[in-house]
Amino acid sequence: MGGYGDVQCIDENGIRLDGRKIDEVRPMSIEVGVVPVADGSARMKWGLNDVIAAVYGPMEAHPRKIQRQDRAVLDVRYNMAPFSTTDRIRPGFNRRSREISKVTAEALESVVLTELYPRSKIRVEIEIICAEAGTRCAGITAASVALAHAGIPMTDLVVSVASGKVHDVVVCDLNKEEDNYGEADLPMGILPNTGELVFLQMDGDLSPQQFQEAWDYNMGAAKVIHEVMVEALKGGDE
Amino acid sequence: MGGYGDVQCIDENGIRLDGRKIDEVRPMSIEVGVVPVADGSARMKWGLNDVIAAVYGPMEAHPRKIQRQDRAVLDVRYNMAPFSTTDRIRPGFNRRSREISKVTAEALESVVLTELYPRSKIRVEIEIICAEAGTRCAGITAASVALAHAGIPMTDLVVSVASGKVHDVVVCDLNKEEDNYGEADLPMGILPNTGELVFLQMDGDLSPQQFQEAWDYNMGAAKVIHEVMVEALKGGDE
Amino acid sequence: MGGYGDVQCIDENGIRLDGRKIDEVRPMSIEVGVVPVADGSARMKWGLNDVIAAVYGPMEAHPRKIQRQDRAVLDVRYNMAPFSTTDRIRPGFNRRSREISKVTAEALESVVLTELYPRSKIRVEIEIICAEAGTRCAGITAASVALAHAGIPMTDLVVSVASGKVHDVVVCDLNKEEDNYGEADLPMGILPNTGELVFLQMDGDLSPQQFQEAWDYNMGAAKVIHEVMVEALKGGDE
Amino acid sequence: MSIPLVPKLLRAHLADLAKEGKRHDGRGRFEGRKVELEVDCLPRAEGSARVRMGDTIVFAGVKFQIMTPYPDRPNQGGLMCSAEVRPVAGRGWEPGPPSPESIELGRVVDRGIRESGCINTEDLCIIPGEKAWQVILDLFALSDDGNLFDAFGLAAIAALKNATIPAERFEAGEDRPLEVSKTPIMCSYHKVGGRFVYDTDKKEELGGDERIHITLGDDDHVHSLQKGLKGIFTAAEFAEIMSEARSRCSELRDLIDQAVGK
Amino acid sequence: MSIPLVPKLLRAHLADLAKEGKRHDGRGRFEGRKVELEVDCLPRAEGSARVRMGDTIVFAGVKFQIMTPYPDRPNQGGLMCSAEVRPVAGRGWEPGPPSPESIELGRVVDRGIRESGCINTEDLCIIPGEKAWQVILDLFALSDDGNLFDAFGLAAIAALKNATIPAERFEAGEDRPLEVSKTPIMCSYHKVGGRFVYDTDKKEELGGDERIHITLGDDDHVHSLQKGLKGIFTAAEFAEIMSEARSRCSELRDLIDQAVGK
Amino acid sequence: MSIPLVPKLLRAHLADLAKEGKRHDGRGRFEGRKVELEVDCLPRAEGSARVRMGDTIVFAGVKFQIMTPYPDRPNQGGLMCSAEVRPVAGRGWEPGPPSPESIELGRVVDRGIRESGCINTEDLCIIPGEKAWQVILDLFALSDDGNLFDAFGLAAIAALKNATIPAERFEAGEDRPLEVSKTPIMCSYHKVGGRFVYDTDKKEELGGDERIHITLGDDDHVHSLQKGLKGIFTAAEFAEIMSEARSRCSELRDLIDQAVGK
Repeated sequence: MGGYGDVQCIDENGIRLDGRKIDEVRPMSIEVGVVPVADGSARMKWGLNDVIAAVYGPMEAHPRKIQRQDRAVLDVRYNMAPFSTTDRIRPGFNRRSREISKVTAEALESVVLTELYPRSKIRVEIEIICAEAGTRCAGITAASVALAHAGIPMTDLVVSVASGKVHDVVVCDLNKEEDNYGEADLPMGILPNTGELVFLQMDGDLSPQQFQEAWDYNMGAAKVIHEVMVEALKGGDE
Repeated sequence: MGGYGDVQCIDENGIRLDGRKIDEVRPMSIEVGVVPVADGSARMKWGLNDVIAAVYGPMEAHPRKIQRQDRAVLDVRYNMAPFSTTDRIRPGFNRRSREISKVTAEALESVVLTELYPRSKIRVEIEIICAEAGTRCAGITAASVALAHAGIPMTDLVVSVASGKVHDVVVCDLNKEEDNYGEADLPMGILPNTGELVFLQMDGDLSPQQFQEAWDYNMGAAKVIHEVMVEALKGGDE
Repeated sequence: MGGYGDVQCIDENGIRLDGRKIDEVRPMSIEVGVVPVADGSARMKWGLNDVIAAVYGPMEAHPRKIQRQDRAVLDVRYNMAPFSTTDRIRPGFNRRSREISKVTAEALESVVLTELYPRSKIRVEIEIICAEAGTRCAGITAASVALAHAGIPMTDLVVSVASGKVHDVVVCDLNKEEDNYGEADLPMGILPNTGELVFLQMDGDLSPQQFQEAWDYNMGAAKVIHEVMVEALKGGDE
Repeated sequence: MSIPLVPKLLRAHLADLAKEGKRHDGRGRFEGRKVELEVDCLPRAEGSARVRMGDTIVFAGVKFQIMTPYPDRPNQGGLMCSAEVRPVAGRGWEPGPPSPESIELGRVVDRGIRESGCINTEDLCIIPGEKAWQVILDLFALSDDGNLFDAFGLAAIAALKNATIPAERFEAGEDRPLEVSKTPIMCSYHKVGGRFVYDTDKKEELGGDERIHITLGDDDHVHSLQKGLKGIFTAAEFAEIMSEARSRCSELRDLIDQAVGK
Repeated sequence: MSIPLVPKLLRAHLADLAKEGKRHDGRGRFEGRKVELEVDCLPRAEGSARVRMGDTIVFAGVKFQIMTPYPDRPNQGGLMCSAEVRPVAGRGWEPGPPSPESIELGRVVDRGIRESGCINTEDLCIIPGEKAWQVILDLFALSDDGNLFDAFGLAAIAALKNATIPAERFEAGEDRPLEVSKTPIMCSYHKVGGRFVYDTDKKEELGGDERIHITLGDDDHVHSLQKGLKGIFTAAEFAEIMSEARSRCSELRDLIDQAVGK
Repeated sequence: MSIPLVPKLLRAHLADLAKEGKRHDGRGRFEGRKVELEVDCLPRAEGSARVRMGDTIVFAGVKFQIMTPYPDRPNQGGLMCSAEVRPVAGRGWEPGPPSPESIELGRVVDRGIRESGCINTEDLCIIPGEKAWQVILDLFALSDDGNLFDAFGLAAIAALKNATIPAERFEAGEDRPLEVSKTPIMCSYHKVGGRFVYDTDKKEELGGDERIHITLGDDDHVHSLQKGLKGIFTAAEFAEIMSEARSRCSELRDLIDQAVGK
């Protein structure tokens, strides 16, 4: 096992610090309609993550130079609230947020039927109210529920989850300690109906075998998360 | 009396450090035409305050998104010159300046007949060359003189003045020491012909009775200041 | 001689630290076509200076407010790469770069037949890859070669060079040590066919006689540099 | 885009209702919307509150940092209040640098808290001249259906009263509650259809004129006032809303005490 | 301006070629353009490289600064990687603050280098808790004809392997080579005409869909992945390019070793 | 908005006048407007001046701060010169970040002062390596009717010569005058109607071509030159204005000495 001091993230029975098995996701819940003035919204609690996504639009895209003749553009912002982490975050966009906003937009554009709304814009606002690990995955997942809640036509929902490696063991859905002491993180965005992908990042160190294990955990977890998403949309507030 | 060290701002005869009575304003003078290239301008000296207001317009409002179909917009900037205070001020807008610019614009828009100039813009530039206390009041007062000097139709001038509380005594038109050691500040913008208000701020601590006293001092001072304004506009340089 | 410690920039035979005579320019070479995706480009090595200029256009000028009805505008950017100097330069425009960009644009606009391209824009990008002394002169010189390489009609090339004063001796084409320990710098932009000027700056201290000497060195150097420019354009990659 | 025509019709409609003494949602002139107040709702914040007034929802979070006291006040810590209205809060809030509207919002809420003296900055000193606590209060709007000012004001004081100084995490002694000695409350009045009403929703804001924000402390002391937007008002109008503010602030102060368990 | 119509025609053209298994410049699906790699080409940098792939040309320069180690890592120096795409690089790169495209580019290249662990930051310590080296890697695009990602990745690792710590200039001992223990290599695949191809030029970028960037280290370990742009892909498609990346990374690793003389 | 048509007519008009050797306001080619110079006019500044040249009015204010000397110059203080042209100065000056025009203006005035060596920075040292004075010169344009450069230059040197080091306020000894050993003066020439004229007003600026700014010190030493705007000039043209500048600078130097009482 890795040399990260005394922290032992998995015991001899394959049980993790928070009591989960290696292939188990953290407890989660999703609620829709949490931003009453938005056209669609969702709040996802996932471990200690508390993430809100709100959708406005389709609306006229301006300034005009962002318009596309043949489709809507998705204007996505991912943001961490100043009080969402142990050390306060200074307000204002940063490079990490901009990159996550970009890949999130591209993931969602892959499923939204944007060609139905030429020249228009759909705003997707993702706010991290409380952060544990995997906020970008929670954001994409919540945003796809919020888009559905807003009645925006999509080919499928997007389920996002990250597995990774801790002390040379591959585990599903990293929590905060596992993220801090871990050696790799593989977030993916999966279409639950086909198993296709619209989002993929990874950093750290994974052997080819470990990579395949993490991939498979994500695919399995996607099924579980998808059920929670569907349930939230059924029991919606509308 | 407040516990602010040894500074005694008012003596036993009710006379203040600068020799004024409790309800007396600082010496002041106003001159118009001080910015020859502007459409209207005024310089107000008030205690050590030295404040210049210049008006440009009405002119085409651009970018177009700031245009209003049915009226002119007032584009007001309040700024303190770097050498206007004991400690140099770094150039560039700051949050305080922006707030003062906003409330000043709103005060002046309440009297300017903006509906006479649809789609246009009137620029009002307020520059604090030397600051004592009450620069925002001097700025609003000078700006309304400059607007009149530029021939912009208004329902009334705006007279602005701040009374406040020092060592638990309410006094009229705070000077610098009184502002530094004082416990409250109540700036108001008054229409001299009707006694109505277009500007009001306050911070500090005032009991209901003290609040009424400060209010009344401001109303009284407005009459005195109004005369200086009218005199300046009569004797103008045009 | 000046009191700059022990550095002796010129020996008793009038030979400089790098072996040059007082009126001699540093070794230089120019190559065109170094930015394959640009419409014209040139790389100038001059002493240790390594400077690249690329030209894009004429193209539509936007935003529209920069358009001129009767001519093209030159959009010039001078920039030093972070690794171009001994101490790393933080990326981002600064006041020095902006001023050099402005005077460079004005020098080049004096020779480009901008009236042939109304409402359009010609982009000139000057990148300092490695800096010694005289980067602004190398930039202007390289840019005029790049404009010619792009086929933009001009009344003449612009040759730029700086002479100056070191330990009270006027010398041609300052190198880095001479610039650091020197007392004056006179960069000029010269039209080789007429000896007229389109660019002039100077800072430091020059007596009237010294000023004339430095001026004359620049005029002489311009002839030498001009030959290198013409040669590069003859042997171009097109 | 930015020249809404609807407001003209909306203004006329609201003025007609005003003539009959009515508001568009049936409330009385000085009747507020239902208020929900929840504290300790943000696990990573040292103090937190969530306020809902109608469809307006805001959060406040308190964090602490170690600061070096200013040389002229070696025994004092600091209080910083920051309000951001991000585009999540509504269709009209744009991304980009803070607008004049959001700067005013933050500064008015900040003055209400600061000027009441509810936080004794000398209480925040750890080692004179060397270390002190900086209290950072972040206000966050989730859903703006009008009157963010009052919602922020309420969430702010509730979050402060809910806050614990995380001394153990910073190896500066034992955790202890932040002392908050007063309860400043803001009440905002907006002129709609020619008369001031309390707690306007978004429609009334769009169709109204000037607004006045009043922050009162214990014993009806005034701590902060602000007139915003274009409009003229009389001394009599002001006296009326000041009187209304006194009773309403008192009610909301009770609500705070209840929520923070005091 | 920003709604190019050409891409539609271009997309169609590239799709037609793809049906016949062709690319517009005659290359095979997984065939790269000719690569030129030169090191030690920037006299003021402590390490440098120039990479040319077709008409794409980039520079990488390494500079060193003295930093104070972070309190929680007193024995470690730092690595900073900054990528700027200035307007010199092409008609489509505008001046102004970094675009999302250039931020992504810089961060993806940075992660590939950083996560491979090729720089041991403990090796950069000068005096524990007081002084350490900060390695600053600046990437500079001179001519962008597509696939800046891979060109930057290649120039980055080559410049690091070429770098000398300028200890004498900072009066911190003798100059010595920077130790770089691994050779991470990035290979990028872009979906054009419905299938992924390797090392796209600008035309293929304009007429393509999503792209996937894979950084592999020694022994085929994966260090960084990134999917960019709109598009859907299958597990099978990913498996195919991952397999291609393994062999191509290996070839390029040899090229690096050759160029830096190891 | 930004494509003024008037200048074309204006240019033609000024060119016609130039043919007859005239200027639009009746002045001779090298005749300046009336100059008013007042010092000690800004109570909060440690040195100040106000210059009026025709309808161009500017202020200069000097402030002092304590700085830590740079490690390589432990015995030296600093001089900072900042020029801002805010929208108050005229219809054409827009709010926002500094324009290239105002950056050039500030830097050219700064170089004239700095390069003359009129301030001996070693004279500003308080405690070697620890404390020194930083002189901050702020230039402020109130009304721009042309030739801000010369007005700023004149106000700058007058304000410096008027300045007192506020040592008592900073508990660093007794107040004393700032030593200013030289009197650099700037004269600007603008090509209007085909020939250079001195001290242009706004109309001539709008209808002119290139301008040349010359700063001369004692004994006609050249300290700073700057050619601005599009235009070509000959060596003979330059020689003529340089010769004019020598006599004009001398006159203005006398004016300064008179105003500061030396």
